[in-house]
Amino acid sequence: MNPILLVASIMVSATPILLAAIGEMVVEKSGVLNLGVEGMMITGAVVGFAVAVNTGSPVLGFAAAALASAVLSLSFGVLTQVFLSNQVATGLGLTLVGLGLSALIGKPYEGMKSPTLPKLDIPLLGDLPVLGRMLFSHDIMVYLSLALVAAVWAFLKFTRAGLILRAVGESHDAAHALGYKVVRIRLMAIFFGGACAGLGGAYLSLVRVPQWTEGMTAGAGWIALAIVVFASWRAGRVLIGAYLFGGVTVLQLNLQAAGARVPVELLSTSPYLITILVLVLISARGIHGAPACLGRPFHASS
Amino acid sequence: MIRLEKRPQPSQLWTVLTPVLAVLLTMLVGGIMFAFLGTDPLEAIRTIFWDPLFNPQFAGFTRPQLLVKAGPLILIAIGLSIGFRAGIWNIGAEGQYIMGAICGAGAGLAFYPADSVLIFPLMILCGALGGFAWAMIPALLKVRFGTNEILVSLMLVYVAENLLASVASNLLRNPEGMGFPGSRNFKQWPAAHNAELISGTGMHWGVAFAFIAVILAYVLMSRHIQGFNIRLTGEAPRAARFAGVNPARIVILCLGISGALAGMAGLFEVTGPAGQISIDFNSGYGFTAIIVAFLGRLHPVGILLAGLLMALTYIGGELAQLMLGVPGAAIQLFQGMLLFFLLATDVFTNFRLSLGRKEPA
Amino acid sequence: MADPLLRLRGLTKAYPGVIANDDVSFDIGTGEIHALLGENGAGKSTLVKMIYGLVAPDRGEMRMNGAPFAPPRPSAARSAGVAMVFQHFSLFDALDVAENVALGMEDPPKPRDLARQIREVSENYGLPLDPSRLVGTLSAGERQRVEIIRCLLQDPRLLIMDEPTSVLTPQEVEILFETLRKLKSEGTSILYISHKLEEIRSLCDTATILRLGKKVDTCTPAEKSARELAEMMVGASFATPEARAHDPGAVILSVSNLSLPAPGAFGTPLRDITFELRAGEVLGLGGVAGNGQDELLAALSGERLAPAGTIRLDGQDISRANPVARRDAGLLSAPEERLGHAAAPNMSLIENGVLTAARREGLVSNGLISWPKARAFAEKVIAQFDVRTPGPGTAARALSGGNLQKFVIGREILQRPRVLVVNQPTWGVDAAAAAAIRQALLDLAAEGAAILCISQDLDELMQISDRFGALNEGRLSTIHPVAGLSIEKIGLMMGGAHDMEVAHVAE
Amino acid sequence: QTDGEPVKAGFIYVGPIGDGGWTYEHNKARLAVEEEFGDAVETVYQESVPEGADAERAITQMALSGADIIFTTSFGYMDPTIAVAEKFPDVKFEHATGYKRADNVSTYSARFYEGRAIQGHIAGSMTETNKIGYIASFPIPEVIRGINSAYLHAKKVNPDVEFSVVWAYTWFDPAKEADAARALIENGNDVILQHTDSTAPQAAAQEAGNVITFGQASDMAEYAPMPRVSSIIDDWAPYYIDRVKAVMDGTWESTDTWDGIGPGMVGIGEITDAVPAEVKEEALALKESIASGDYHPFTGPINRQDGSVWLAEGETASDGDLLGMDFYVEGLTGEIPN
Ligand SMILES: Nc1ncnc2c1ncn2[C@@H]1O[C@H](COP(=O)(O)OP(=O)(O)OP(=O)(O)O)[C@@H](O)[C@H]1O
Ligand SMILES: Nc1ncnc2c1ncn2[C@@H]1O[C@H](COP(=O)(O)OP(=O)(O)OP(=O)(O)O)[C@@H](O)[C@H]1O
Ligand SMILES: [Mg+2]
Ligand SMILES: [Mg+2]
Repeated sequence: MNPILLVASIMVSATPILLAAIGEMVVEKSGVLNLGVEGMMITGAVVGFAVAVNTGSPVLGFAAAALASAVLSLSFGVLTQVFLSNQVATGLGLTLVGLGLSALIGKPYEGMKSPTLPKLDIPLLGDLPVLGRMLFSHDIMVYLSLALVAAVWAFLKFTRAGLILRAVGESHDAAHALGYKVVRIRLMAIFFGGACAGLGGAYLSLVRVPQWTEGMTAGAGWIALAIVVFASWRAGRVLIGAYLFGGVTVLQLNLQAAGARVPVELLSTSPYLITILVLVLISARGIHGAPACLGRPFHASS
Repeated sequence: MIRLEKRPQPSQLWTVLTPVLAVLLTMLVGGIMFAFLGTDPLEAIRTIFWDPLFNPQFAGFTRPQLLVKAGPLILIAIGLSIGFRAGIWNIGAEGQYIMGAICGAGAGLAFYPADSVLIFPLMILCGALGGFAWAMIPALLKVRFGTNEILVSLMLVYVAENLLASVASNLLRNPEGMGFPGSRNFKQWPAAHNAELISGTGMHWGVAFAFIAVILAYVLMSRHIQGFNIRLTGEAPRAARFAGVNPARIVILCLGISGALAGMAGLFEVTGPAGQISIDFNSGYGFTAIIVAFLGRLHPVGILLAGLLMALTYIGGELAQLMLGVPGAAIQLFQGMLLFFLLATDVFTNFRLSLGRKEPA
Repeated sequence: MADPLLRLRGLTKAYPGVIANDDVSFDIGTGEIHALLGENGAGKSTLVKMIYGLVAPDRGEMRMNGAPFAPPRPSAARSAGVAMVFQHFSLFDALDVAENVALGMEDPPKPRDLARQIREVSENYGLPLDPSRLVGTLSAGERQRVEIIRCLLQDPRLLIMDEPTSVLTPQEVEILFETLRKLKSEGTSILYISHKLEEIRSLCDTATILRLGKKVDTCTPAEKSARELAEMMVGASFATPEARAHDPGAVILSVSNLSLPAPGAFGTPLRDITFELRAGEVLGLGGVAGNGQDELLAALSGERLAPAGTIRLDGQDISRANPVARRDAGLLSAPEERLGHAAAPNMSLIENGVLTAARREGLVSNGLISWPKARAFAEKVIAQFDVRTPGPGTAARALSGGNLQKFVIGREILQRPRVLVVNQPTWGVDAAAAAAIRQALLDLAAEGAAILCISQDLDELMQISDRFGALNEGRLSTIHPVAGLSIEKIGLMMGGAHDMEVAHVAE
Repeated sequence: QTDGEPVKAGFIYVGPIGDGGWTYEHNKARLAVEEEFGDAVETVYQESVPEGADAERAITQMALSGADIIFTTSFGYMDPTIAVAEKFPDVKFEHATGYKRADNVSTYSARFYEGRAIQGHIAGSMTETNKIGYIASFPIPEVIRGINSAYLHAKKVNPDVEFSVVWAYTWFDPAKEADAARALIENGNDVILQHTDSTAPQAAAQEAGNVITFGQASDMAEYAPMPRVSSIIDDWAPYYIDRVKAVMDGTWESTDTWDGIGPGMVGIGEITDAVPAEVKEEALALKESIASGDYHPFTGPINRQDGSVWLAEGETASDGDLLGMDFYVEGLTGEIPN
């Protein structure tokens, strides 16, 4: 096993869930639990792929994926924020709709090849002996996803808008009493989360695989949700969580490829078992950091 | 500007009306979707909702099949709804369903080819135990460490799927199966076969248990103090503690019931309609049941009806695929819409729409 | 005289089924402390929300310094110089003081400058605060300081305070009043809402009284007695609870050396609590909110189990018994928070009756609930405690606070407890309903039950208790007979000597 | 069929018709049937039918809709097919890859291991690292047969060759297949063989450069000439056309077909110029000798992994042995998971 290459492929396999998870974290920070990440990701995957194939531009594909998933997530937003439907049920519904919709849209694109993102050729860094191959020879989205994590971190920590977002997730009644528009802020967060999930999905279909197939997210959206809990709603830890999960997934295949004598069944279930283990460790420590209003419906009655 | 005003009480009328409205809206929007796909919308709607019940060519077969398809959905959804009422979100019923099937089938196969009337009851018991045990993992982790049951139960679905693939190709593999994965076929072993109780009705043990579960759940939730405690926990956890409800026990009770019912459903499927353990014997019932539970608004009778409705859209959807060439994905989308419209129209149950001036703030 | 600061004319606001404000007109002068009085639901909060831009009036107009004033949203009101301290604090537990303050400001300065300003202003007004502390870890009094500082940082011309003193010790109230008087001397007007009439008489220059949404009168409170003010609010005279003579019976409940760790990050631990409760007596426990009241009630009701041997009922150790068993033994309780704790908001009154009365009233047998019996019980509570509601099938949340409180207290009293523990039995309840609830407690004691009444309303405790003690940071003071207690003494028992010296207005 | 009505042929698919592999090829063959007979035939299909409880109903509904012949195209449909066939004695059933037959149920399958032999030959000749990666789906005889056949023929031309097998436990999961391919490539394998159906491994190989792959189930020609240097193609069209014709003529009989390269059920996709000319020539010669029946890919001496003798010198494997194969041949490392 070559650790340099291993790190490089971990970065690639972690990027879709990283994108989705950082978006979902923002949504949850605003007090909304959107379980429809899987549905939004797969919609992003198909729309991104279709647009990239038709325009020949993967960048346009990514943009369209973000937009499409964000628009889809607004259906969740309207249902839960305006019609006050149950967030768990609506999130599951969103996943169902996303899977069905994507399969329909994707029919004509099955088995096609799409243009993919080129690897960046970063002049100096890319030539570094070890780090160059490991860290500096990826496509732009890998770096964008990292930049996004940093941006979300800074946004929540340093900006007034970030403060307001956290306040809304902490106590919607108090925020409402101070005159903040809880529903509007949450809709914006949901929109952002949808866009991120869409980017994550498009990364799957345009870079990581790359092709479109029905159901291709295969549970990545759920992993993204687990990572947000794992990260106790902190941007930096979302990064760690996503890379850890990506790491375990890639590592088990690498161990097999390297002929390690570990039972295959155990290896292939290890990402899930390790996620459970980490969730247990985190919750056992008792510090959740969950936004106080997470999942609670808000109705401005007073 | 339209505003929502909270009703002092949920509206009785709308509780009954919203599912009807949701179905009508789904037909409307679904019809538009079918038109886009180049299928005659009326024809499609008729094929989905009418043909399985009344088309002379199919109905003789499909009508009992409605029960066969709805049985496991209802059984699982009943269990899930009890937990949902308490605010316990078991979304890993699929895993419990698989484990029930594995344990029940495994217990039975250990006695192959014995011919005792005790075998099938033993298998049902082991199926329930398997699902129960699998559900106890998130339950105990939640009680002991406060771990989120949504995620744990879901992760365990993937673990169970891997286990299924493994036992299907090793432990439970049919020794006479030429090395192919898959267990013996229970249809060929009468002592363990979950056959139709009355031929031509679709009524097998799983369906019978589903009806029993509906009745018991109804009594539990509306008459029994534990059902009351479950509802109370969901409505107001602090009030429940105040009343003397032990939250840990509710978590275990709810996840236990839903796990056991899902496990039983798995056992009935594997010994009945599916016939054998195979690599991908599960087909998403555990997830579909979540939708059924919500469509039935978490009420036992509602779930009974919702399960039948869902089965109708499945079988109707298959017919639409067969007869009209509608893609399978369209049916999935159609079901998603149904859930969305129900959730959307649900607002009328708790809120009153009023046309009025815009409120500031 | 020039225009008043704020002139209200014909303000009307209707909600479905109620007219919350009906043609209300009055003036608030510059540098005036103006009281707003009224029963529960009289429309006080609605009125100030209109001034603060949270609610738009259906009709009527407001003028500030003669110019039309119709803030479409709170930020507009804030920039016009209106600031508000809410009835239920609008604070964020998981954020720090500076962040909480920043959220209430239009253009908050840079974090470092803001922290400095908070220190300056808070010391200037004698309300010291550390800007970097998490709000969730603050006491109720400190939390209120955050709200006030948030307002003061904006140099308000009109400061609105909705029931600010219900959570303060007498000493803290004194400090608050000094702060308000200092503000008044600087020319700030204050609109002051409170149910505590004595306070209003000593603090306010003018009082406007609302009844059922209509303005009843505007008067100078110092010229009226508290009883007169109360009768203006209610529109009729009402009975005050009658004191009764009793001789204390045997000890029923004894609590010894009860200690429990804090239940959560923002809770209070119980430290070494010891007291006895005798048949026929009312023991009043005062104290500022957040000093262990909820925790004590939870330990007594059985929601949290106590260390063995610490709680005895009739000599039996019940420390490890769950709430159901304690109820069986005759120990009943009613927590402070009506919605969500004492009652399930979305459940009917019938179901809320079953919540605690299932076994004592024989509403369950073999685990099955008898709904007819449950209905009969709820109807009995409704009838005997004058709960105003369409019927027992109504959801708890549909009741007004006072009516639900009557239901909750009635539900426990009708089960003939041996010991009844209540926390804030008349919190936010109007004068007439409060009097009825107090009377019912006294009647219960007269029948031989022992009553532990935890409350932040000292007047209430003085009125109904035989003995008085105070909770402070989870400790119980020594217990004294009520007869002969002075206000100073009570204040010391409640606040201890904590934190009081620093809290003086810098002149 | 005498009444002049078109013959109705039904197809039950296990995956979506767009999977680019298994189901895609069956559907292609269905289209070939329509092409061949025009108005004389009507075809219907149902895709993504799970192999569990829903299969029997799907097949029954198809029979009820008036199908004259139904192709059930996955192993898991075996028992349901037999069960439905009992109820519809007049309908002909064709079950792929199974072993249970009845008067109105035929079985058919393809000898993919013949194609694997050719892949093994090319792979063994071309690898420079002497390491060949194999993405396997499930540990079932068909897959194990393929691994053994490929290994034996790679070893024959390159005694130093080593195989790394990664079990993906899926027939079709592009993301996982891509990851598995990357893992194998990172471990120094410069040939990737796959027994899973998506083109994700091809894409991963293309990205890595210098790695060769083979199309599986379908030609995957969009990745030619590199990394895809050849392919095994399931070509069901001749068989389907033949069987539908038999129904039309009334000559249909229950049969068991296990065809390979010779009758054209297993096709070898074009060997691209990325393969050195002499290797290509050898490969084509191997194909010829297998097609003509001169050579059997499992010809002794062959030992099992544990060193025990399986086939003596010159002995060829029986079909029974092949159908139930559950062991690795000598030289392969690792264990078959169980
Ligand atoms: N958003 C609303 N929707 C419907 N009714 C409302 C709303 N807000 C207030 N009300 C009703 O308007 C009336 C006045 O309420 P308000 O909160 O102003 O009373 P209040 O005088 O502040 O009472 P309290 O002393 O209990 O705080 C009450 O009957 C209340 O139920
Ligand atoms: N919320 C409730 N209100 C009134 N009675 C209840 C309630 N919950 C349970 N009970 C009754 O209390 C009795 C004991 O309840 P439960 O079965 O929950 O506890 P247990 O197993 O006996 O004991 P414990 O938890 O005390 O060890 C039963 O008769 C039950 O009907
Ligand atoms: Mg008020
Ligand atoms: Mg009040």
